[in-house]
Amino acid sequence: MEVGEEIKMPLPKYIKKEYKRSRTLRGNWYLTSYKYKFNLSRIKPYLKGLKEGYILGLKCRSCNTVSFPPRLICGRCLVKPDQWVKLPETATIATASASYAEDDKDHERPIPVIGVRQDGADTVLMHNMSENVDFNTIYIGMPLKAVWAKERKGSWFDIDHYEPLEDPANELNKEENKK
Amino acid sequence: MDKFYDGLENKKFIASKCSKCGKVFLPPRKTCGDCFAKAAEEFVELPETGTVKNFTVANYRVSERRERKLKEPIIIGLVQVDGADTAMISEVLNIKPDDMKEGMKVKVVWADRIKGHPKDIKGFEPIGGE
Amino acid sequence: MAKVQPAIISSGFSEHASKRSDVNMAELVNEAVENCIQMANIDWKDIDFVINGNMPAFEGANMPELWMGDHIAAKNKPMLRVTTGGTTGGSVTIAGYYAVASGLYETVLAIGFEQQSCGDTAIGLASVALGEVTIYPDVGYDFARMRSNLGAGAAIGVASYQAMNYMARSKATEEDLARVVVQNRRNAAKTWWTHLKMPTITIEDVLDTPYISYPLRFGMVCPATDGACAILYTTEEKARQIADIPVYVNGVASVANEPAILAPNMGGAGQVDPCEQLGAMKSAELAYGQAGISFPNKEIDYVEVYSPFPNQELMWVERLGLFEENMAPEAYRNGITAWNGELPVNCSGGVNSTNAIGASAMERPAEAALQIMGKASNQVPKTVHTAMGHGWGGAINFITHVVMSDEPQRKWR
Amino acid sequence: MEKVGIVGYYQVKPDLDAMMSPPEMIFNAVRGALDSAGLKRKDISTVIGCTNDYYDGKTISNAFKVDAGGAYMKDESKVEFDGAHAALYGVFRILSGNHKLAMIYGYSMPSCFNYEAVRILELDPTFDRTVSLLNSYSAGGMQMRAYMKKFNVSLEDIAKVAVNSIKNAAKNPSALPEAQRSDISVGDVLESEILCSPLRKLMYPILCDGTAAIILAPEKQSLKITDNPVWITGVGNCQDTYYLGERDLSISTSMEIAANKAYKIAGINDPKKEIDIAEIFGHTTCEDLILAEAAGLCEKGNGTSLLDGGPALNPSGGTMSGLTPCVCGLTRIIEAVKQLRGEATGYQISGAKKAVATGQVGFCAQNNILYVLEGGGN
Repeated sequence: MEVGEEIKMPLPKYIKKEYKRSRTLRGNWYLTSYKYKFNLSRIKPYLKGLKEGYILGLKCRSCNTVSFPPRLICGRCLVKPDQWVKLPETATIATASASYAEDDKDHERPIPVIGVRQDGADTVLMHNMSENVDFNTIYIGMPLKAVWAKERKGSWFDIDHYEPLEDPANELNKEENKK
Repeated sequence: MDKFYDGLENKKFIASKCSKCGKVFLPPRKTCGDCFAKAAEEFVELPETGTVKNFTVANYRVSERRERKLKEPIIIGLVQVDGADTAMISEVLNIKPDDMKEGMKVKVVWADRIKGHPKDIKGFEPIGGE
Repeated sequence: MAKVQPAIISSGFSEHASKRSDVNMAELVNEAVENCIQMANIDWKDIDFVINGNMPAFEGANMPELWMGDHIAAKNKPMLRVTTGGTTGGSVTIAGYYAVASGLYETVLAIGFEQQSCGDTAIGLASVALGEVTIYPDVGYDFARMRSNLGAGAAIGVASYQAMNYMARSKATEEDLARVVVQNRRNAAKTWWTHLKMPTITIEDVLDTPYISYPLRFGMVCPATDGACAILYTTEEKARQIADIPVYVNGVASVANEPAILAPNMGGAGQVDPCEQLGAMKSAELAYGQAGISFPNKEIDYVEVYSPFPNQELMWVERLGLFEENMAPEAYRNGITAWNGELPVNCSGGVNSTNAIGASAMERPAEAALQIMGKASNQVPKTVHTAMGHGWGGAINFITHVVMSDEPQRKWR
Repeated sequence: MEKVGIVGYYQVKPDLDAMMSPPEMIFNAVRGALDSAGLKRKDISTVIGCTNDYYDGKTISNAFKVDAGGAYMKDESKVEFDGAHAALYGVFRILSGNHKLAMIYGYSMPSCFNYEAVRILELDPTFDRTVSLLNSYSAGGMQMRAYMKKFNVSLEDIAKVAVNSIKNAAKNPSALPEAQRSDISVGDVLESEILCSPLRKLMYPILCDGTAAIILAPEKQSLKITDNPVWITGVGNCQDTYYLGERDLSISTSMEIAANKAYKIAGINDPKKEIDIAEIFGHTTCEDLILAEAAGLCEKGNGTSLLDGGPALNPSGGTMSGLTPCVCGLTRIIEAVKQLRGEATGYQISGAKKAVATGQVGFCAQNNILYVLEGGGN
């Protein structure tokens, strides 16, 4: 090292700031003391449909938007939709992610969580994928089929999960890739 | 605020003083509302006596979770400690509701276990003989 | 076009850190307010109106400005609280603009703050989604399933869906995301008030950290910060007297879209593709229209976007009309968005380095204003004439947009 | 200030325990307001909501109310004080010239949570909240004692005002049914349960679920929409210090400043003579009086004289007709609008030309807002 050469100190990875800690006082917010209201009678046909094994969406007559699960208010037209339409059991993946949440058992394997768009509907519902599907095979636009729960109770999750269907577009893509 | 809690640990009232208008705040605060000047630079120690500015006899106690009716009503007072310019809220103890009046002289009662917490001030009781 | 032209004359920050345990909420906000008033060189009594906001449920204190009033120069002054979740800061900025533009008040102080170390942010964020948790069992939604569906945490969950869709669309890689993070953290090291300062971080460092929620890694995620920010508005005439370079706010918009991922009463969510962002486009269109900007990619010199997660930064600069669709990753690769680039983005380090939620969306326009004034600590080498500050919040359904310039919008009326 | 017109309004009938989900309630109010003005959703250019995250039990309470509030793809924002404060933001937006039609809605459902307990969260966490002695009842009690002592007002006088309000509420069809008692006497009020001495239960309002919405428009636009708009000619807002120990509880400095500002803008010199209707939002009957006095409607300490003459105090019953946090200020505006438009069937004050409506937030009316409203057409 020569005299007069500038010595460059290595910059730290992370500049940390420290502050004197002062006292803290406890305060609580009890979320559990809240009640949340939801009048189930408004979506009776939908729940009945689930119990009997068919899927109903709610269609707004004014803008033709179909919501599944039903939304009681159409924000685009500011009306209450009232036309129930039957939807097929097939769906597509609109969006997906994997949860690496620190679960007790499944710490290693990511749990796929998908946003399902029921065919014929214009809305997305967060749902589960069938358990034996590898997360890496999931892609956006993947076709799915609803799998019913063993026991249907007329409740939200009578559709237990979704399982992948064979995608005809896949073969086309493969051919394209070969070319 | 730290000094206030430290003071409570030693059973003392530490108040802050506005650097501009000289108002004394108890509990202390960083800024004086009237002059927007720093109020946390000068601290003064205040005596244990004070005056009841205003009070109410409460039949209900409200916590962060719920409200409940009290068996024995409690007296909630706004107590201005001598030397301070602001009153603070506290319980008034050892007195019947009917005997309460504004302008009464009171003295602090410390809690049994001091933790440096606002609850160290158990309340105020009237000075005997008055 | 506003009848009275509002102008920003100064913006102040408090020191930001993960735990400002040395101060309480009021004292923290006071730091920013004092900084702001000092910079503007006016008397606190000249302030006519105070607007503030934060993300309430993260601190466990409802309407804290009621008891903070004395600390923020609001005693015996009109005061308004505006809160819209993540966009709170942006909404407060916009409310400040309107207070001046209405002609009712002259000098307006807008404040955004957050002390997240006071409360459990994860609980706060989860309650965005889980607020209606008690109705879920009624409709057969069991808790185990809910945890796995939303377990990644609401904001991160939403962002990772967005990231998946964006990556599928634009073919961006994880390396592209990491590059954004590196740029932000290095920029943050040069700004005095920021939180995560990492002057020597590299792409490999970021890619080395574990996943939180695919495709987002631990190193890509924004921190939880304590901090406050304040902006001082006044009218055009007054600003000319006070400030050397007043920053005129020419266009504001805060457009709401349908919530993504979740919907009220367990309905289906309206945004099918969370990276489509019609609301952002509409908002940009409105704000640019007000400001008379026809070609944002050419006319805007400096941009601050609200991007807690790197994929969002790439997405927003496209949706806000600054780059062609799917071209942002390449722009980052070529250094266009760097500090000395053609269109510098987030030279303060962005939300990715400092996220004090209630203040974040306000720090964007505040920092952009400082760049125009030439007073920013990480001042870009080129002269900034027109800048933009952006914010998003809610279930990616609120967008705020503030377009500012060093010249007022001409009024030919 | 240019005039801002109120062109439409709607109030959902209050209910102790409404069997509706929050979005549905907001939808009813917003739809009703649009219908009352004969407008469509696409006419709205901006929506200001007033909800509170704590009163709603979840953060970002307006995130899921976009659809119901008619705010889809509109310039949207939320104010977290009172409905009247939200209207102030609406006035800002209209006056700026950027917007032509503003929808303001307020909502909360006290049946879902304990309002008094949640209000504890508004306290200063470094002292008052940990001590947890201060609450709506004790603050009201202390305020009442300060008022009675300073101005030598007897308990009976305040009870008379409470009786007047409750009887007025009985005539108001949009009041809470449980609050409507036309057979009430001063004795009933005095004998009702003591909450915090000297505050009686019948001087404290009943909490109820409700939503309300109003539509604001600039002057030109208003005249196109309706022949009978009500004009906002003045507005003032002010916040007092938080610390009760520093305030003189028997008066309201903040309301005085707010009212003076509003009167100055509206060009009112003698509010006592010029104002016909006073719709005051006070948390207790006593607070109604304090605020009415501070608003210059009568001499200080002489609030009870409003029953005999001068501006009509709370012809709708005021808060005694049911208090909904976040909505009450809007309700006050709506009631004043009804009177000025001559639509208050059953409790109409004849010849009402000018009115004031107030909103507040905080303990002992810390932050006050006052509107001066003037009738348009007839």
